[in-house]
Amino acid sequence: MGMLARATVAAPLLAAALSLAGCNREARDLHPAPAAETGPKSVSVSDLYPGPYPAPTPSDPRAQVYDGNAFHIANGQRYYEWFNCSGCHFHGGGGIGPALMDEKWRYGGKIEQIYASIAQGRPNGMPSFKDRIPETQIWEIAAYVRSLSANADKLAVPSREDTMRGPPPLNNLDREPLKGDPAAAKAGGG
Amino acid sequence: MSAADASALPTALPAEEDVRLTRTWATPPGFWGWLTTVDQKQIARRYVVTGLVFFALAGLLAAAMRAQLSRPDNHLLSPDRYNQIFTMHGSTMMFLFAVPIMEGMGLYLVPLMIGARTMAFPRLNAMSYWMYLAGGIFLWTAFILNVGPDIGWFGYVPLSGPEYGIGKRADVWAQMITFTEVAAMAAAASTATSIFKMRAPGMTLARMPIFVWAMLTTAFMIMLAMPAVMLASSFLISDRLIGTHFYNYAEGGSVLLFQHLFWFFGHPEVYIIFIPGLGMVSEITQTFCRRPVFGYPAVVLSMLATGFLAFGLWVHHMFATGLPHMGDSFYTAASMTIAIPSGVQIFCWLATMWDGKPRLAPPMLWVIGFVITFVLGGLSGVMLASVPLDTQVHDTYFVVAHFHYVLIGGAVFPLLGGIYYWFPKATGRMLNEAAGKWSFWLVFLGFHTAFFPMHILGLWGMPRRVWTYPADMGWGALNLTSTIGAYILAAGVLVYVLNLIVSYRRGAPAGPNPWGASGLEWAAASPPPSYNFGLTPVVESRHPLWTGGGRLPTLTGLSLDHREVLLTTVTDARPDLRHGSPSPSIWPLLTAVAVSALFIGSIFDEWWIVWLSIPFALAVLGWFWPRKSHGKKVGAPDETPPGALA
Amino acid sequence: MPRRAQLVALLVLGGGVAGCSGVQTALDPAADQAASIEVIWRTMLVVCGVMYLLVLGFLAWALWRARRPAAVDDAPLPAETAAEPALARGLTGWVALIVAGLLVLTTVSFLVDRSLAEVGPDPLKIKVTANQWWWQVEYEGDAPTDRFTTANELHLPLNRPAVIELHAADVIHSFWVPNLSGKTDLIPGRTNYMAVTPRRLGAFRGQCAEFCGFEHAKMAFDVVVDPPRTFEAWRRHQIQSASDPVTAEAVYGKQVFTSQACVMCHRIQGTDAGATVGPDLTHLASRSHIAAGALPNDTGDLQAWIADPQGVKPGTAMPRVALNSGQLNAVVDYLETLK
Amino acid sequence: MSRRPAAVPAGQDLSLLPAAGFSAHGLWYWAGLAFMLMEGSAFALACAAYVYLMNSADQWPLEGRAPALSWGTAQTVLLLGSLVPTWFLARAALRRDLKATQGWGVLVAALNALALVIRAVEFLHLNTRWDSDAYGSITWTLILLHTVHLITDFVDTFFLTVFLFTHPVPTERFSDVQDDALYWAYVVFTWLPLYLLIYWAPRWAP
Repeated sequence: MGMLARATVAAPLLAAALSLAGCNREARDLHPAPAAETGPKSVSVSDLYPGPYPAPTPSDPRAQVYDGNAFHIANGQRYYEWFNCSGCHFHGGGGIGPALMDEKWRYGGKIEQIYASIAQGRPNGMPSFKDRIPETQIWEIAAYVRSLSANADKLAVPSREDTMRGPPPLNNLDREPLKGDPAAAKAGGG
Repeated sequence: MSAADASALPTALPAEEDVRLTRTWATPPGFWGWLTTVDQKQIARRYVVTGLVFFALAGLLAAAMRAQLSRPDNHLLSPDRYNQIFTMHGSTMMFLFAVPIMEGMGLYLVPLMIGARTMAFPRLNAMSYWMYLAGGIFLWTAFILNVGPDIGWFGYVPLSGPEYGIGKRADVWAQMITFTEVAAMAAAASTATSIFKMRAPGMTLARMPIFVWAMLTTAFMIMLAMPAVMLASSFLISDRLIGTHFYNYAEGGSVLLFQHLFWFFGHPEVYIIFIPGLGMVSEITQTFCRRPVFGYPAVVLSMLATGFLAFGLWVHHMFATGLPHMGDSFYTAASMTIAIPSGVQIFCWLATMWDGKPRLAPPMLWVIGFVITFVLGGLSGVMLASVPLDTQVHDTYFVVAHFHYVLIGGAVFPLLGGIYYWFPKATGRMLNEAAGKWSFWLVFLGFHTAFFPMHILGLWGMPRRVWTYPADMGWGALNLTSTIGAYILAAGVLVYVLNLIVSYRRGAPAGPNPWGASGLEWAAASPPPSYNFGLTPVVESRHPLWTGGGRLPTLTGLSLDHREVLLTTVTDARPDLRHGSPSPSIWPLLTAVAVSALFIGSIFDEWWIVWLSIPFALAVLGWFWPRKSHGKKVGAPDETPPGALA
Repeated sequence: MPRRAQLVALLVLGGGVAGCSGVQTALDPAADQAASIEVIWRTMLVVCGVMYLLVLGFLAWALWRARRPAAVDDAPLPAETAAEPALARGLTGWVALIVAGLLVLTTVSFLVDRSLAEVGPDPLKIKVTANQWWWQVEYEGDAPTDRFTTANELHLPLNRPAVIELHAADVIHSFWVPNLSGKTDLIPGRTNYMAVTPRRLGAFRGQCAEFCGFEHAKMAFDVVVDPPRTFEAWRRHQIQSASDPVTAEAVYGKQVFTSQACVMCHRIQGTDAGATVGPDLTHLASRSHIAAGALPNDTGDLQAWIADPQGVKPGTAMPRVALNSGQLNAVVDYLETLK
Repeated sequence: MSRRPAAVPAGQDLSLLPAAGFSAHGLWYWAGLAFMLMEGSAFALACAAYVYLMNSADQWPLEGRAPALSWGTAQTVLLLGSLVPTWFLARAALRRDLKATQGWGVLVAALNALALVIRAVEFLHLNTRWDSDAYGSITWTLILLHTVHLITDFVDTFFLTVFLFTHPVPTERFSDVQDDALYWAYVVFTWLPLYLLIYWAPRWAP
C-alpha cells in the first residue's frame, strides 16, 4: 500500500522537486577538468574595451557550467573576499571601483564578459588577474559577481554571509535589466 | 486455547446486528475508499509498511557506507556523495523510520488495547500519515535529484547556514523536519486523547497495559520536544532564505543556539524512539513467561521518570563545545541518573522471566536480544555522561556504536519482536517460526559483529563522518569486520521481511488469541473488524483475559447505525458520553497536499507561504464545516451530563 | 550463545585496552590530561563491566530455571506470586547497587574534570585557527619578534604545560589529539581554550572531530613533543625568515611561485608572498606532512599535490595552477629549500 | 492512580448516555489542551532563545531603538480587557443560552479583529527589521508566533459566531464555543510574557 500511496502524493511533489533540481545548480564539481590552454583566451576578446559599440562576446561553452551553479558561486564568494575584490568594490555596493549590484555593466554583464574583465583588467584601476588567478577561480568569481546583481539563478545564491550585514539578502534582490552598452554607462557616470 | 473462531468471542454481536455495525464502520470500496479511509487500523498498517520501506532504504545507504569504509583510502564514493549518504541515513532512520513506525504501532494497538472502536481523531491520524508520506517522498526525491542534504542529520550551523550550506540541500533537510514533526505531533495529540478518554469501562489508569503507558509517555515527549527542532529548523530556513541572523555571530546571533535547540529535541527523541519499544518488551515478556510483569508500578513510574529526565540532559551532547565546567558536571549527574529507571525496568523484566516460565518463541528471543544489547548500550551511555571521557569519545565511532546499541537494541529489536508478536492479530495468520528464529540469529550476531568493533575504533581515534581513512592508522581490519557484520545483519532483515510477505499470503491461520495473551486486543477477532469490538468490553483487572475465568463482561448500547464511540472518565474510566466518530473523508488528504505544497514552495520563495495558505485554509474549513449533530442522529438525550457545569 | 559472544567481545575490548598503542589513540596517553581521562575509562570499564555481567548472570539464571518451558495453554501465574517479596528485596538491592556505582563514577568524573580545568605554571601559549580543511598555528610570544605562524604541525616542549587558544575561521571544527587530551570544538564567534601537559616524547597525530564538510576526513595535523632544548631550537628557527634559494632551479622556482597564483593565498616570510588565505609556507620543508596530513612531505607527493590538489583532496580550496612541468619541478625544488 | 475498581454497573445500557458534553467530558477540549501544550512549548523555547541571545549581547537592542511602547501596551490592555466578554461568552455557552452566546460571540469576534488591526500597527513600530540583526530576527519571531495564534483564533471565533446565526446549535456547538473561549484566554495569557520581552526587555537590558 506504501507504493500506491506514493503514486498519489508523488506527482505534485515530484514536479516541485524537479523544478528544484534545476539544471546543474546543485552539482559539486570537486575535480574540474584540467585547464585547456586555449580556453580563457578565446573568451577574452579584445574588442571589449570601451568603444562605441562593443561586439558581443562569443559565448564560452564552459560559461553555463559556472553560471548559476551554487557550488561555484559559493566558491566565487569566498575568492571575492580572499583576493580582496571587496577592497575596491566592497560587498558589491562599489566604492573605489564601480558598484557590482546595479544594472550598469560598462563591459557587459554576461558571465563571459565579466570573466574577461577580471582576466584582462580594465582601464582606470582594474588590474588583470589572468596570471594570478587560475581560470576556474576566475569563472567562479565571475559567477558570484553576476549573482550580485541578481542575474544568476536566485535559488543558487545565498541570502547572506556569516559577517556584518552587507547588502539586503542576495536571493531576494530583484533582477536588474542588463545595460551593457557604454552609452548608458556614461549616462550613469563614474 | 486453540484457534477459536470469531463468533466465540466474548465481544461478538449477534449476526444481524454485526451486519449493521459492519456496514456503519465500513470503508468505501476501491481507490476512493483507499484515499478517504479513517480506519485506524488501515492507516496504522500504512504507517508500519511505509516505515519498513524507509528502514530498507536507509539500510541500503548504510550498506553503501560500510562498503566505502571496508578498506582504507577507498574511492568508491566521493566525499560529496558520502556526506549526502550518511545524512540521508541518519535523517531517514530517525525521522522517517523510527518515530513514525512507533507511532504506527501505537495507532494500531492502542485502540485495541483500551477496548475502543477507533482513535479519538481518526481524520487527524489520516492527515498525519499523508504528511509523513509527503515529507519522506520529498526528502528522497530531492536525494535522487542530487539535492539530498549533506550536512549531517543534526545540521549544525554554520555548515548548514546560508554561506556554507550550498544550494537547496540544507533547505530540503530543514523542511523535511517540519513535515515529519507536524505528522508526529498530530499523531501524538490523537494518541494522548484516545488514552485519556476512550478506555474501556473499568480500565482505570492503574489497569492500563504498559504499552499504553509507553505510548502516553511518548505522546507527551513528542508534544514537548518537537517544537524545539521545528524552531531550530525554522530559524535555519529563515537565515538561509530571508537573511535573518539567528545563527550569525557577526550580527549578534549564536552558533550554539542551534545546538541547544536541536539537542533539547534530539535527546528526548532517542527516548521517544525506544520507550514504545520498552512497552512492547513488557507485553511480550509477560505473555511468553505466562506471568504478569513483576513490579508494574515500578515499570510505569520508571518510564515516566525516563521521559521526564530526558529533558534535563541535552547538554551532554555539547560537552566538547567548551561550556562552563560546573554546568557540565550537573548534566553528568543528570545523565547518569537515567541509568536508575532503566536499571529498574531491566530488573523487572528479568524478574518476570526468572519467576515465570519463558517460552523461547521468536518474540521472546527478540526480547532477550534486547536485554543483552540495550544494557550494553546503556552502559556505554553512562560512560558518555562523564564530561572528560566524553571529550575523548565524542564524535568518534565509539558514539556510533553506543547509539546503535541503544536504538537498534532498544527500539528495533523490540519492534521486530512486536511485529512478530502482533502480526497474527493484524493479518489473522501466523509467521513462520523457523524463519523467525533464523532472522533473529542473523540480525543479532550480524549486529554485534558490525557494531561492537566500533567501540574500539572510537577509542583508537577514528572520528565519525569521515568518508575515508588512511591505511597506516590500523583501522582497516576492524572496519572490514564491521562491514561483514553489517551485511549479515542485512541478510537477517531480508529473511524477516520475506517471512512477513510469505506468511501474509499463506501463513497458518491464527485464532483471536494464538499466544494465550492477557490484553484486550486479543479479545477482538484476528484481523479485527473495522469496528474492533462488537460489544463494549468491561475491564476488571490489568489482565482481563487471564482473570475472571476467561469470561469478559461486556456492555451494549452503542449505536449500530452511526459511527459512535464511548467516552469514559479520565482516571476511573466510568462511562461518560457517547461521541460521534467521523466518517471517511477526503479532506485530510487535501489538507495534507495543501500543507505539503506550502512547505515545499516556501523554500523557493517565502511568498508561497502567503499564497498557499489560502488553499490550506479552504481545506481546513471543508474539514471542520459543521455537520448534523451526533445527538440528533442517534436521538440520544442531549442534556449536559451531571457535573459538567462544575 | 549470545552471552558467550558478549563475554568474548568484552575480552577483545580488554585486549584492546591492554595491547593497543599508536599515534592517535585515547588508550596510550602521553600527557597528564589524557592519562587522567584514561583513569575514568578504566574505572568505567570495571564498574560497568561488573554491572553488565550481573545482568547477563540474572538473565542466564532466569533462562536456566525455565528449562521446562510453558505451553500456550498453561494457566498464567497470578500477579502476586510467592517469589514477589524476594524479588522486591532484590529490586531494592539492585537499585542501591546502581546508585552506589553511579556515585563512584560521578565522583571520579567530577574530580578529573576539576583537574583538567587547572593549568600548570608558565604555560606556552599557542593559538590555533581551524579552516576548511587545515590548521593555522600561531605561537604567541612576549616580543613581536618571538611570534611566528606555521600550519598543520605543533611542537610542544616536554613537561611544560601548553594552553591552546582555539578559533574557527569558517565552520565548526574540533581539535583532538587523543594521546594528549580530549577534544574541544573550534566555534565561529567563540574562543575556547584547552591545556595539555605532555609527559612523553614523540610524534602524535590529531584530527578534526567535528563534521566540517567535504574533507573532514583529511583535516589532520601532527603534534611533536620535543625535549625543551630541541623545542627551543625549533622555535628559533621557525621565527626566522625563509633563506633565499641558491640553485638556479630553486631561484626560478621562487620566481614562478611569486609570479603565479601561489602568492594569492600563501605566505613565505622574507619574500613578497604575503597572503594569509592558505597555510604559511615559510618553513614548509621542516614539516612531516602536507595538505593537513593528507600526504607525507616528500618530493613526489609535493609534486602530486601541486599538480592536482583536487585529485588528492576533492573539494580543497587549493586550485590546480596551470604550470608546465618545468615550472612545477622548479616550484617543488624551491619549496624543498624552505627548511 | 486509583487502584480501586471503577464503578461499572453490570449490564449498564450505554444508549442512555448523553451524546455531548462540555470541557473535560468531550474530546475536542483535550485536543485543545494538546495543542496548547505544543504551542506553549514553542512559545517557551522562543522566549528562551530571546533571553539567550539577549544575554550573549553586550547591548540590547543591538542597534537602534526599542519598539514603540504605546501600541504594544494598547494591545495588552485590549487583550486583557477582552477576557471579560470572553468569560461571559463561556458562561452563556455553558448555559446553552443562544441569544447571549450570539451577543457575546459577536463582541469577542469584534475584539479579536481589533487586536489584529493593532497588531498590524505594532509591526510598523518595531523599529527593527528581521534581517537587520539577531535582535530584529528574534523580535519578529516572537511577535509573528503570537500573530499566527491571533489569526487562528480570529478565524475560529469568526466562523463559530457565524454558525451560531446560520446553523442549528446543538450542545456540541456550544461546547465548541466554550473551548474557543478557553483558547482565546490562552492566546491572551501567552501574550503577557511576550509583551514583557518584546517591549520591556530592550528597555531594561543594559
